[in-house]
Order: sequence, then C-alpha cells, then structure tokens
Amino acid sequence: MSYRASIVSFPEIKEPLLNKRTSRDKNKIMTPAPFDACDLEGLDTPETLPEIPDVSQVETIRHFTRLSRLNFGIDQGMYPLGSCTMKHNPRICEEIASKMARIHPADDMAMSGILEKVFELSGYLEEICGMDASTLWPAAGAHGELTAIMIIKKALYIRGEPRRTVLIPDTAHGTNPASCAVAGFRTVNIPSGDDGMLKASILKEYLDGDVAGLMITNPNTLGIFENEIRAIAAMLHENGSYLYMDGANLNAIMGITRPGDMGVDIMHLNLHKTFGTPHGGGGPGSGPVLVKKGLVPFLPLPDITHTDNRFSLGWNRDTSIGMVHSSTGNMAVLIKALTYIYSLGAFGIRQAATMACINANYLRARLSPMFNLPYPGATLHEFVLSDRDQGKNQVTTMDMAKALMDYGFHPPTVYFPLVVHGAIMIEPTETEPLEELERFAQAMQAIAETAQEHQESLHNNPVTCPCERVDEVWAARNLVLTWDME
Amino acid sequence: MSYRASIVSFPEIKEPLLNKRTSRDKNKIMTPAPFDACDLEGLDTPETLPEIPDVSQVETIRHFTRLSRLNFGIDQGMYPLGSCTMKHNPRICEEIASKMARIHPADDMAMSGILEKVFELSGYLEEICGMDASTLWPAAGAHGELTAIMIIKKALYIRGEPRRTVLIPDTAHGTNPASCAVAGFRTVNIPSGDDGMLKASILKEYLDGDVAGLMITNPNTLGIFENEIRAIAAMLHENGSYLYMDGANLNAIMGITRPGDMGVDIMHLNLHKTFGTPHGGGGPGSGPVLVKKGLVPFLPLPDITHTDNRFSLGWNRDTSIGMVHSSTGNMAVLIKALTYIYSLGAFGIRQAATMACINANYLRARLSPMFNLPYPGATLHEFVLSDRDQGKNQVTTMDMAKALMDYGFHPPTVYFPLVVHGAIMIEPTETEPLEELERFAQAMQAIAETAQEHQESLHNNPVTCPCERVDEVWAARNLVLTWDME
Amino acid sequence: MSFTCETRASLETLLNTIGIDKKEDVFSSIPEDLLFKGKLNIPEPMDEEKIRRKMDFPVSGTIFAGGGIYRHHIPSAVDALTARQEFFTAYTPYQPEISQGTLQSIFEYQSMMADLTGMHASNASMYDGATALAEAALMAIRKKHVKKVFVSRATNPSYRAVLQTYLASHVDVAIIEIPFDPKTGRTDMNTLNETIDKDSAVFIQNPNFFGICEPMKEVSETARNAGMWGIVVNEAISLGILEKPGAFGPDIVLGEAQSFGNPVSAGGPLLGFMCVKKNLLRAMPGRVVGLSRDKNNTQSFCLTLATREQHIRREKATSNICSNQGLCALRAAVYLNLIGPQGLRDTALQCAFGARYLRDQLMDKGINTVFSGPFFHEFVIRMDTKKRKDLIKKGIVPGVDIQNVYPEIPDGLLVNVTEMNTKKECACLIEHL
Amino acid sequence: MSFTCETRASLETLLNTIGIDKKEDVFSSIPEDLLFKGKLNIPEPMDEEKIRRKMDFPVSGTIFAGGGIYRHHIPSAVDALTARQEFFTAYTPYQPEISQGTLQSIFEYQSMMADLTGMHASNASMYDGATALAEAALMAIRKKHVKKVFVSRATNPSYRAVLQTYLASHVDVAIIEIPFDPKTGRTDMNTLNETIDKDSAVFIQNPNFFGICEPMKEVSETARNAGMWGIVVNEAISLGILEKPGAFGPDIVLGEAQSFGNPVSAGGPLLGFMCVKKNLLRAMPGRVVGLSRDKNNTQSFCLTLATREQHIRREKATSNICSNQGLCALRAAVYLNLIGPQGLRDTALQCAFGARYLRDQLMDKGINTVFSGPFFHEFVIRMDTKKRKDLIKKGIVPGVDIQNVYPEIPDGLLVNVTEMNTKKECACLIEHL
Ligand SMILES: Cc1ncc(COP(=O)(O)O)c(C=O)c1O
Ligand SMILES: Cc1ncc(COP(=O)(O)O)c(C=O)c1O
Repeated sequence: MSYRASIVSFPEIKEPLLNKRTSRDKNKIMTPAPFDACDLEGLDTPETLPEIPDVSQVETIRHFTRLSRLNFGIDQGMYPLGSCTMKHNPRICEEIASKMARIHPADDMAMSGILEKVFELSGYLEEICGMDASTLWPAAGAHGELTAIMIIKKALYIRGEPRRTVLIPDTAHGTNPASCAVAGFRTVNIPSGDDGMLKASILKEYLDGDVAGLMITNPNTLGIFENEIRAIAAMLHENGSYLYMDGANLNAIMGITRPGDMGVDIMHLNLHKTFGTPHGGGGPGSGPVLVKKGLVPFLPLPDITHTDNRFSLGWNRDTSIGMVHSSTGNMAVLIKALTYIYSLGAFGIRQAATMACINANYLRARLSPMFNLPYPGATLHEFVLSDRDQGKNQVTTMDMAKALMDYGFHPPTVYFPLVVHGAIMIEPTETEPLEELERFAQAMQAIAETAQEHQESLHNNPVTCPCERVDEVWAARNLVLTWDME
Repeated sequence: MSYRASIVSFPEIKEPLLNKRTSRDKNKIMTPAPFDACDLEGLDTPETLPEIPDVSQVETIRHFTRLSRLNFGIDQGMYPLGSCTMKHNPRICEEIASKMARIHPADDMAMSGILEKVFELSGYLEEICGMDASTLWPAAGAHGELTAIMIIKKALYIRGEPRRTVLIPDTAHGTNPASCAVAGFRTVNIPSGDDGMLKASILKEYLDGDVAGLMITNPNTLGIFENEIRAIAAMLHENGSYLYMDGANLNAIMGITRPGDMGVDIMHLNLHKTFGTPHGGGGPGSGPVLVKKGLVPFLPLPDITHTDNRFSLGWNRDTSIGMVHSSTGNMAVLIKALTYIYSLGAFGIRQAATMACINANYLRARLSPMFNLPYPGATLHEFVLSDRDQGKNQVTTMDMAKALMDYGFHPPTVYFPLVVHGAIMIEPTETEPLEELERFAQAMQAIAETAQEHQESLHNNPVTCPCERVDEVWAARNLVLTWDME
Repeated sequence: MSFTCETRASLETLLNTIGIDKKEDVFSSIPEDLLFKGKLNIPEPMDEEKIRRKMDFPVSGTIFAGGGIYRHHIPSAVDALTARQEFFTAYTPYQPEISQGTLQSIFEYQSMMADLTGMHASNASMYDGATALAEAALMAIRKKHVKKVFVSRATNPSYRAVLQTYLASHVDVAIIEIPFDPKTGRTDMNTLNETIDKDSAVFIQNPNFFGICEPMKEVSETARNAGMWGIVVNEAISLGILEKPGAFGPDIVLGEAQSFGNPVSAGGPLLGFMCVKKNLLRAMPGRVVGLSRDKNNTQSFCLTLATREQHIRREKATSNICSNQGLCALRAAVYLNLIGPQGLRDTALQCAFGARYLRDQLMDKGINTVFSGPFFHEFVIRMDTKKRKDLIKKGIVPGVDIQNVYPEIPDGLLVNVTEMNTKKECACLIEHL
Repeated sequence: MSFTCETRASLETLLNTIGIDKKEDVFSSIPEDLLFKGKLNIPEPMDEEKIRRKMDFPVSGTIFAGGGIYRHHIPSAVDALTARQEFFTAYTPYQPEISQGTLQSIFEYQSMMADLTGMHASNASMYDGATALAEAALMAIRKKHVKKVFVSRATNPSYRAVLQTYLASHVDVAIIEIPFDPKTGRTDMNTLNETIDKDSAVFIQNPNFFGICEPMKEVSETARNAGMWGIVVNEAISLGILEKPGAFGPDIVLGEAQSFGNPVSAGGPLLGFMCVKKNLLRAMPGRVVGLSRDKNNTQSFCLTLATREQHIRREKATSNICSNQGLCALRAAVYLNLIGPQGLRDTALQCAFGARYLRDQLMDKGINTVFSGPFFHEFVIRMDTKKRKDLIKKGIVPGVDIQNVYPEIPDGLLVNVTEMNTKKECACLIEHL
C-alpha cells in the first residue's frame, strides 16, 4: 500500500497494567517530612497502607512514557475531528499557565492579579461575540450549556412564565438535549430544511407559549451558516422565547460575524476548541457563557468585582442561578485562552477563522469528486461527507476511519451529525499547512480507490497500530472497569 | 518471533528534511520588537534574508515531534550501553536547572548564589573521590582528560622534568590516547594481564624517566577492579610519574572505595554518567577534574573564591595551565549533578553503586550460560561478552545488537573494549528493576537460540525500526553532510 | 502571532482549488448585513516575551489555606509526563486503536480510585467535587426516586451551593441540611434517625469541611436506611490514612481529587471523582473506560457504557457531561504511582502532624480551635478580617475565611497545614499574629 | 531519595542468581584495605520540595551584559520539544536505526549552520566557541604545519586564553596578537601585511569583542595569504544581518551559537560550532552526521567520517572530543526553524536598533562610547567598578567589566542591548547612573 512510503514504525513496548509491577517497598520516594510525629488524638487510622501500586520511579516514568507513545496527538499530524476544532496548541499558553500553579484561591493578593486577567478575558470574549456580559466558570461546553439553560429557566421563572420546552434542531450535538434534560426541560426535535439549514418557516410550527427557547448551533454541525438566524431570533423574541447559541463552532466566524448581532440572547463557548487550549485527552476544557443585558441578573455566582485595581469575587447577585462550580472553573484554561488571544490579536482572530474556512473548503473541493456530499450548499469550517458511494461496496465510514490511522491521521468525527448516513465530518482547522491537507486528501483518495478495488482489505485496518479494531461490544458486555474486576 | 507478543507498533510519519517545507513567509512568528528602527550608521547589512527554512510553527513542532518518535530514550526501556552509565535521569534535576536559565554570568549577585552551589558540589565530589581539590569547568569527559593531562604536563614542567610519555592500558577508552596526543604526549600501550587486569609486574617494564604518568580506568572497561592499583601507584610515584584515573566508571564504586585512597593523583569524572545528568543525544556533559594537593597550583583558571558569603571567580593562580573553557563549563549540568547528590545523600550514593554492581552481576549470571565470557574473573558494574560462540554460526555482535532493537532495547556497547573479539559490553545500571533485567535476559536468550537455529534471520534485524541497517560505508563514501550537498 | 501556515503561493492554490477569487469569498454564505465591519477591541498581537512580561503572577510565600483546594507536593515527573503532547493535545479517546495511552492510564486511574475508596468502580472523572455531588443527587432522584436529599451542613459550602443550583428544577425534591454539633464540629446524626427512609438520599463529608473526622460507623448506621447514601471526600489525601470510605457501606463515594498531583492553580482545574457499587455502574454519569480485546485477543481498552451518554442517548442520557477533567485524572494516576502506598500514607501523616504542631503553637498564643472533634489537617479558629488582611499583606495567608458561609461562626477561619508547610512557616505566622 | 528498584523479594532473586549471600559481597574483588569504611560527608537525602526550596536563584531584573554570552528570546516551543525524553535522555546516535530523530535533526543543524555561514559543511558541535577556536588552530598546525597563529586582540579574551592553553604544548608555534586601533576599535590589519605567509594561520572575530564590525573585505585581502584563515563569530545572531562570513573566502568559520535558542544559564552549556570548506572536511574535529540509506534505499542518517575520531583512531584522531553539545545543537535547530529567516533578521535588527537607542541615551548623559567603529549590538563605555557594583545591587547589570582583560581600557565596560531589553529598562539604567 502506498502509505508504506511515508509511514514507518518503531519498536514500542506494550505495557502491562501497573498493578502487575507492584512489589512491597519498590517505591523509594522521599515525601516531604517537615514535621515530627505526634499523637493523632482520636483520629482513627488503620495500620494498613493505602491500596495503590508500589513501583519504582523508573517504572512509573517508563509506564506512562510507553503508554504515551501509543497515543496520537496533534503534534503528530492532522486531527480533523469535525466539531472539535483540533487546532495547534501553542506552548506559550502552557508555559504561562504553569506560572499560576502555586496560587491558592485564598491568597487574595495573588488572586487579584489572576482575576484581573480573567476579567480582561471575559471582555474580549464579549467583544468577539457581541454580547454584554459573561461567566467564565463552566468547566466545559456541556457545563456551559447547562448553566445557560438554567439562566433561561431562572429568567422565565422571575418573569413568571415557567415554560417547559426547548426546541433543538436535528443536527444538534447530543449535549444540547442532555443539558436541557438535566435542567428539567422537555426537548423537541426540529427537522432542518433540505439544504441543512433551520427554516423560520418550519420553526414557526413549533412555537407556542411553552417554548422557553431554541438552541441553535451556528454554523451548524454540517458546517453551514444558518442564514435565517436573524428572522429566527425575531420570531423567538416575539414569542417570548430566548435564542441560545451553541458556540462550539465559533472558530468559523470569530471576527467575521458576531452572535450578538444575529439576535442571540445567550450562548456558550468552548475555549478548548476555538481558543486553542489543549483537549487533554478529554479535558479540562472551559465553557464560558455569554449573555445579553437582560440575562445578566441570572448569571451564576460569583462575579468579578474591582475597586482601586484590586480584583475580587463578588457574591451580590440576588437573582443568580447560584454557583455551578465549587471554585471558579478551570482557571488555568482561562489563562491559556487569554494568552492565545494576546498572541493572535484582533487580526489573528479574523485570520484564524478565514483560514479555517479556506482549509476546510479546500479539502471539500479535493474530496467531493470521490465522496458523496449530501448537503452541497456552502460550508464554512467543516463539511460532512457520507459513505453512500463506498457503502455500495460494503465499505463503511468506520472502515475508512480506521484506514486513515494507517496513513498517520486521526480520523474525522464519524456518524455525527445524525442527519447524514455514515457521516464523515471533517474539520481541518486553520493551523494545517497546505502540504498536510494534501497528504490527507491523497490518503482519502487512496482509500476511496481501495474501496472500489480491494474493499475487503479495508475491513482489516488499522494494521500499524498497537491493536487491531477493539471489540467495543465485548467491553460493554463484560464490563471490566478496574484491574480488580479483571 | 516471540517479541511480537510484547512489541507493538504505531504509525509514524517519516519526515522530509525541513528545507523541503520552506516557502516564503510561511513563518509567522512575532519576534520581540521593543525598539524603533533607526539608521545603522556604516553597518553593512545586505538586504537578503538569512538562509534558513521558512516554515510554520506547526510544522516545526510536528517535525521535531515526529523525529523524536524515531528515537530511543532511557524512558522507553533499558539502555545497557557499557561504559556510558545510562541511568535514570530524574526530572527534578531538569526542573531545578531550568530555574537558572536567565542568569547572565555578569550578574554578580545571582552568580554568587550559583557559584556557592557549584562550590558545594565540588566539595562533595572531592569527598566521594577522596581527592583534595577540583575544577568543574571541563565540558565533558574527554575535556576533563585533556585538562588533567595538561595539569600533569605543567606540573612536570614546573618541576623541571618535561617528560613526554604517558602509559595507557590496552583496555582504555579512545579518548585517553587522543587526549594525550592533543596535549603533546606520546602514548605507549600496555597489555593487560590474562585476567584483564593491569599488572604491576608488566607495568614495571615500561617505566623509565620519560614516563609522565599512567592513565588507568578503575574499574576498567571490562568491569574489573584493578586490584593492584595501590602497588601500581607506589611504583609510579617512585618513578616520579603521576597516576591518572579515568573516572568514567565511578558508578561502580562511589561510596565503596575512593580513588584518592588508592593513590590516584588526578582523575576526571563524567557527571553525565555517574551523577545521572542526561546525555542529551551526545551532550552537554561535564567532566570535572579532581586532584591531590600537589597538583592544585596547576588547576585551570578561574577558581571559586568567597568572602563573607559572596562567591565569585578568582583569577590568581600563577602556575595554572590557564583557561580551558570560555566561561565556566556546563553550569546547568553541574546544578543537575548537585540536585542528584541532594536526592541520594550519602546512603543513596553507596546504594546506587551497590545495585549497579548487583544488577550487572545478575545479568552476567543469566547470560554467561549462553555467551562466551572471555574474562571470567569478578566484575562490578558491567561485563563484556564476546561473539565467539555465535560467530561459529556466522552471527556477529552487530547482528545481535540490531536484533535487540526489535525487542525494544537499546543495544549494549559493541566492539569495545578492543581486547575482546566482537565485544558486547553490558552495563544495566542501578536504576533497572529486576523485571526489565529479566526481559533483557530473555531477549538475549532468544537471540542466542535464534543464532543456533535460524541464524540467517539475524542478518535482517532490525525489522521494526524506521529503517533497516543503515549503510555507513555509503555515507562515508558519498559524504552528504548538508542538505545542499544532497 | 498567528498560527496559520498560508503563504502567497499556497493561498493561490487554496483559492483556485476552491474556486474563489479572494479569501473573504469563503464567507459569502453569511448574509452581508451580519458581517462584522468594525475592528475588534482587542490588543495588537504580542510576541511571547511581551506576554511573559505581562503575565507574571507573584505568589504569597506562606500559605495555610485549604478549604477544598489543597497544596501538596507534586513530584517533578508529574509535569514532565503529562506535558507529553501525546497526552495533552489528544482528544477524548473515541478511537481506541490510536488512543491506548489515554485509555489505559484512565483505566488505571479508575482502578486506583476504586481501590482507594473501597468501591467497585469509578468513572473517568467529573468537573469537580461539587458537580460530582450534584450528579450523585440527580442519580438518586433518577434511579431511586428520592424526594429528600439530606446533606450535612458541615459539607463544603460551595458543594452545597452547587447542589442547590443543580436541583433547582426538581421542585418536588427537598434539600435538607443536617446540622453540626457546635461543640465538636461533627454532624449531628441524632436529628436524622427518624426522618431517613427509602425516599431519601444522604450525603456526609468526611473529613468534613471543618477538618473534623465524622464518626463514620454511627453515620453509616443511620445513613444505610436511606434510598441511597454517599460519602463526600473533599481532600483525597485523607484516603492515605483513614479507613476506606467503602468500608462503611455507602452506595457511592465521590468528591475532589485535586490533591493527587494537581496544583492549586488559582482554583482550577480540579478533579471530581465518583466511585460506586456495582449495582450503580450503569447509572453513573460521565465516561468510563473498560478493558477489551481486539480480534487477535490482544488486551486493549476502550470507552464503554456509552449508551448512558449524551452522544448516544441525548436527552435520556445519565448526564450531559461530555468533556471531563481527563488530564487531571492522568496527573492523579501518575502522582499515585510516583508517591506509592508508603508515600501517600506518610504525606497524610505529615499533614496531620503539621496541623497539630501549628494548633499547639496557636494555643500557646492563646488562640484555640473552635471545635473539639478529632481533625485531620484542618481546623477552625477565630480571626477578624482586619488581622487576616494584614497578614496577607505580609505574604502570609493564614487560612480560608469562612464567616460569610457560616455566620454562626463569627470570625471563623479555616486553617490548613500540609507537608508543603514548614516549622519555620508556622513560626513566621505565630510571630506576626 | 534513591532511584533504585530493589525490593526484599527481588534482592533475594538477584543475590541467589549471582550466588552471593549479601549485597556487599558483590564488592569482594576490591581489596579489603581499600574499602571505604567512613561515612561520606554529604547531606542526608532530600525530598524534591526541600531541594526546590534550597535551589532558588533570584535573577537581576535589568541586564545589559553580553560579552560572548547573549540573552535572546527563546520561543516556548524550544523547551517543550527538547524536553522530550526521546531527545534528551538518549546517548550519542551510534546506533542509527533507533536514533534517526537525533541524527536527522543534527544533520539539519549542520545544514543550517553551513548555509548561515556560507561554508560547505559543519560538524555536529564543539564544547564552545573558545575550544572551537583552539581546535581550529590545532587543525592549522596539523594540516598546514603553521608556525604562527595570528589572532586579533579584539577577539574574545577568554577565547584567546583557551587558545593559549591548548597550544601550550606546541612550543614551536607562536601565538601573535594583532593589535586593534584604539580609536575605531577595529583590528589593525596594516601591521599584518608583511608578516603573513603560508606558515601562518589568522583568526579574526567579527563583530569583534567590542561589538565593532571589522572591515571584512580588507581583512580577507590580507588573511587569504595565510596557510589557513578563519573567522570567529561570538554572537551567532549577527549572522541574521551581516554578510555571510563565507563570502569573504575563509577556510573556516567557527564560534559560539549559544544565542540560537540556548539560555545564558549562568554561563553554560554553550554551543561551539565549526564550519569549513570542502577540502578541510576530513580534518575537522568532532562528530559529523551524514546522509545515508538502508538496503531498501530508504533515506536515513548516520554518524560518518568516524575514522577521524578517537574511538577508532585513538592517539591519531583529529581531536579527543567525544561527547559534544548535542542537545544545544538541537535547540539551535529548533530555534532557527521557529524563528525563521525574517525573524532572525528582525531579531538582529532589533539588537542593533536597541544598542543605538541606549547609546544615544548615554550620550545625552555625557557618556560616550570608547570606539568609533560601526558596531552591531555592543559597545564599550567607561564606568568605574563602584558605580557598576552599585547598579548591580539595584538589580541592574550595566554590562561586562573588561578592564582586567583590557588594562589599556581603564574602567572599560562592554554594554550590550538585545531584543530582550526594553526602552523602559534603558530609562531605568539612565536614571540610576
Ligand atoms: C457542537 C458541540 N456542542 C457542545 C459540545 C460539548 O462540549 P464539551 O465537550 O466541552 O462539554 C461539543 C463537543 O464536542 C460540540 O461539538
Ligand atoms: C571510559 C571512558 N572514558 C572517557 C570517556 C569520554 O567521555 P566524554 O564522552 O564525556 O568525553 C568515556 C565516554 O564514553 C568513557 O567511557
């Protein structure tokens, strides 16, 4: 296969579980011992040692180093996970965030400096989104959604209109309905139009006095800009409902168009997407919520207040929904996002969105001759292919995703959004050079060709990875979730 | 092959040379620009840009990340390079050394603190070696050797006896004779006894009025302790010659026995071996030189002086050999070595030597049934096998070294020392757990068995690496040393 | 500085291939009147050195503050390992074949958390201890249909606040605070005995927010009558020295594990954890990694029980959580292995010794602890705001001010000592009092 | 804390397999009377937190010192990439099949250094600029049998000192200093014209130690009559703005490249480099990486020209160097790619602009430069020791004191400005003068 030319291997050691290496007193760490032993007065402390592996420092370091080498990160190659905005994570952000490691939240003096910075960040986010105020504490996108939906709920409650329904387009991310459910709303699924857009005309049919709001994603998960959004907003507002925007896809439009100007009342951002902070293999992220003036009174506690250049947390917001986090969210992630904004500046923000969309459209132009593009309208930062054509040869999206691994890529997002059969959702981001886009296009082309000629071989990928396809059904059936269950 | 069970692969991208990615203005870095442009008055500055690649940050990061993944480091597995003491490199040492990054040598206040620390280090090294004084500036072992040999030369010169010969055992490292040559000495090779030790009786024949000194390595490169060293020292001293010890193998004996007590007059250490500082893919290392009182006046400039807790560099040593480095050597490496000593303490130093020797002797016991051990006497931290037995089946040391790669090991040192045919020089160090030693023993056993049964296959290893055996002859013949020569 | 890669030449190729004339045309699907024509009020791009100068954060030298976020020793190797790009730049391990590193380490994290708490299983992490508590209560509502959620007033006040927020929509569920004994600082279980039934969930924090260890045996005797009961751990280091919470028979043990290898970092990221008994496995929120195998029977790992989650179940999911605190869990896993069983115990002991050392010094100065119950490494004293602020100005943070959250403890200050403090620091605090 | 891994159980296996009873028996081959019976006078083992407290190094805030070691911006990614264990824990890449990472990056370093200097090839690194100069002189002696080594007195004094040390054994070779013009600060080539012949080697530093740019065309016209001539670069950043040294036809260009991505770090590690014309390739000291291929014709890299080196040639090697400054060369390679052609030029320009900015401010204060020649980013003024020490006490390092090494310039202070300084720092210096 052609990928042999550019893909090589290296001997990697497959690690056993660390409990397999444990042996009494192998660990020779010296932990700090500044104090002398004394009587613990009534504290019940069994003599047994806590049950964690007893291994040497060398083994721990080798274990996690070896494991890391079985992982794919952005620095290895393109990671075109649609909806996830896997862009380059600048190292300066990590460096700066590490400087705050030893600041305790009770250290008022040090915290003043940090709060000043994150307050500055919230101003920039509001400016980029055209919103009036924000809270930075939600720890991820879904947490932001939940916070936002609670704000809507509270606003309606205070208004004396406890509506119970939230409308959600069929292209929405799973967290949207789930967040509504947690907040005690009932959700109603709205079909998109044939062109993949939400239609004011369709929406109209769903509006009634129980509709608290609509959760829209713009551009939506097909990468399409919702061009009726202003009409939709007006229609909602007339109905006394709120327009919520899932800002996970802001990378397509930042600096280009502003949700606030579209009529959005409330929205969340994913800093770990748009603002270049790392995904950390699953988190921590950060999901600030931004609101228009009318919703400010309901933002969570605390807010940030300042007098004479001293910044501190404020607790006086009577109608707040309350606290959503035990502290103030993922502070280090916030500082990384601010560092990212400092790096880019206004011009860089716009440039990022522009190149994100150009890179995506380049790939779309390169791939659409070989793959079915179910929604042929204009797209921005991502686009969604289907496996219709390859499916005819019994080659599925899953097959193609796994084959991409053997070419040194992380696969795109697959089987989402649900409106596309065997969806392949591709978001290259602005930080890919043309050469890497082209390497991807050629890999996809080779896969498309293989799907026609040697389709059986595609059922066997990946072949260069630490394991072949993992049996997820076996895992769910056997449920071995700890080494004790093994 | 059995290694398939524990060795897996991961798709790695083979990088082109970075000049292949260059394209005008791809690099979008902002460099600091605190000053306004002004006239450069007579400074000749051509308009052309300097000739280095113009690539994006993402590409640079991917390039070196991908390259790194084609490298084997200590954290991947055992690295039993004899004579190189590839022990674990504690991360705390890196962390501490990074704190001094911004100290300029002209910053007297800051330097006082650093010099205080390295002065403290020199005291510990002297204590461990039983020597009276030291210089920390040599940048590597060979640099230390050269410095030491120059000290001997100067001492003899001042004594009015400009002797010209240095005696070197046949087991010595190549830098020993090379350093003597640079310092203008003639070297004479002395054969070891049949048991691999230097014999006073043999040495005697080589002693005459022109002998400046003897360079001994103890334990020597066969891992054998030179048990006649005291007699040898006495004999040399009687002859008016100096006993120099190459301390590269100090890891075997630190805390156990002291060169100073053996009669050694001058020696060097390899901090990047014994004291756990990383080898850096070739450097920087550090090669302090330690001397007995009589040689102190000849130590290089500068020394470290202190008054009232202020430490600074001293330049008043009239008979010094002069400077050997433009600054004060590899300061960050010195701070790492001190951090290492702080971690271990006196007990840990002794423990390290003990376990280094025990680990080596375990492997020796495990491997000697399958491989020829040409010098069967007691060994300490390393031992040397030969390929005599496998050679009968046309399997060479090189074949076995390359096969070890496919088992996830760095090969041992090969074809050194020269006194052993097809030498395989194994030094596991103290930081290997029994499990990893055993994994190595089993790999060696499998190789020994393959050498008997399927010897042809051994000519093809490695098969899991980014390339098969590299043609070093082609490289030397074609001499492509830059991308412009390509 | 921009992180894009285009050049004049590549841009031409890009635009030509797309079939547009200029960059801006890529936005032609956005209605003209929505295009933002202004200039964002954001500073000019900065070079790294300027950012370094701008982002310099001085830290107080001497800190005795905990209150749910604890300063502990973090071995240097934790940073080094988790800074490997393979870990920190990766996404959620949905594609197991190229994510075994993340998956196996999370599986190990789950295993260690389960072992440490004495429970059957753990999820892959929660946002923080507070949301873990809130989600546990939602679980009790969903799974056991409880109508009352009892929570000790000696539970971290911000946990209770978040619980309140999350349960706001459940108008039919009451949150009931269990009072604490103003003398001992322990939760007053007596008031509970009568009211607890299968319709209630009970959550007890141990050690509680005042640092006091609850009489867990007694607690469990009452709590086990509830439909679901849980133990909240807001200082994971206590697991190194106390009886495993699982030994008292709770359905769930949850809380905060920031103390395991994660810095205090101005308050976040934190690391919520949730461990459950087997029968609650399928009701847990969040991601879970399970052991699996590939078709050659090679041991491998993958996300499992996905059918509980939002991306499959949408509005019927057990929670809305998607991104969690993965890297923090990895840090915890690395930390626990580096520190080992003896190290973890010794660390916990040092905390306890240190707290007693400082307590004694304070007593010599005439400052007494407010509560008499046995404490772990934290205790409440009284100090007025002015004094506290004065100390902070001198670079000493004497504790966490709790008088606003506990008006019944005027001038209450929660003082914490860990292995990061020294006797010299204690002396320094005492001297400046 | 010890980094060994033995346990009671494993130790038993180890000792049994070896066939000894107790650990100490492994040393039975050491004569009894040589065994050290005392206790080493070394502090008790320390935990990492204690070490962190002990090893804290305050740095002065404002620095105008260079003199061969320069503060430059280091992009954050340099540290991140070179901190990958695959690079920094590895040994010399003698086994190419598992060292392609080190090998290719050193090959790229060599390529960039050759391109930047305008020479044919570069070695893989030297200890520092001074030893590079000394080794170059030894090369001239070895290869061209020169008897006189001319070196400008405006060359970094420590380079000249090291040269002296290395050449001490060559009693038949004279080191001759070329004086500098006390007005311009340039090397006075006039004195040379007559004496230079094929028996001599000539080394000229540009910009010289005073920061002054030498008239390289004129220099080359004289120097090319030597048996070998070389250009010394002690500030690699100058390559971003000046004519390539190779353009003047030297046989060798050598010096210090610490400025490329390596911190000043209290003076080391530094990064010596050596670039040569083709005909000197085989005479070079040190390691060299070459392009190669494997048997499938896959492009790969390996160390080459090993037959010059000590491990093969022993006393006949071109040098005794073995370990070099590999990781520093990697840092340089990473730095150069991160900073790019425009960034390197802009950095050099900023240095030149900044130096002129400060020079003007000093002139306004009545402090003039000692020399009139055109300078890059460093110049000499006069300041007495007391004043300098006062400034240092205030956290301002105004430059490098050169009066001891140049007694002919009493109170000489070498002042350097780089892109790391700011106008505010300049104002701060001026204000405290
Ligand atoms: C469109 C959209 N909304 C919301 C989310 C949820 O964000 P998080 O994972 O940060 O909770 C995602 C994450 O993938 C998303 O793609
Ligand atoms: C015995 C011995 N002596 C000297 C040296 C030279 O040390 P360095 O590489 O630090 O110059 C070595 C290095 O391998 C060695 O093994």
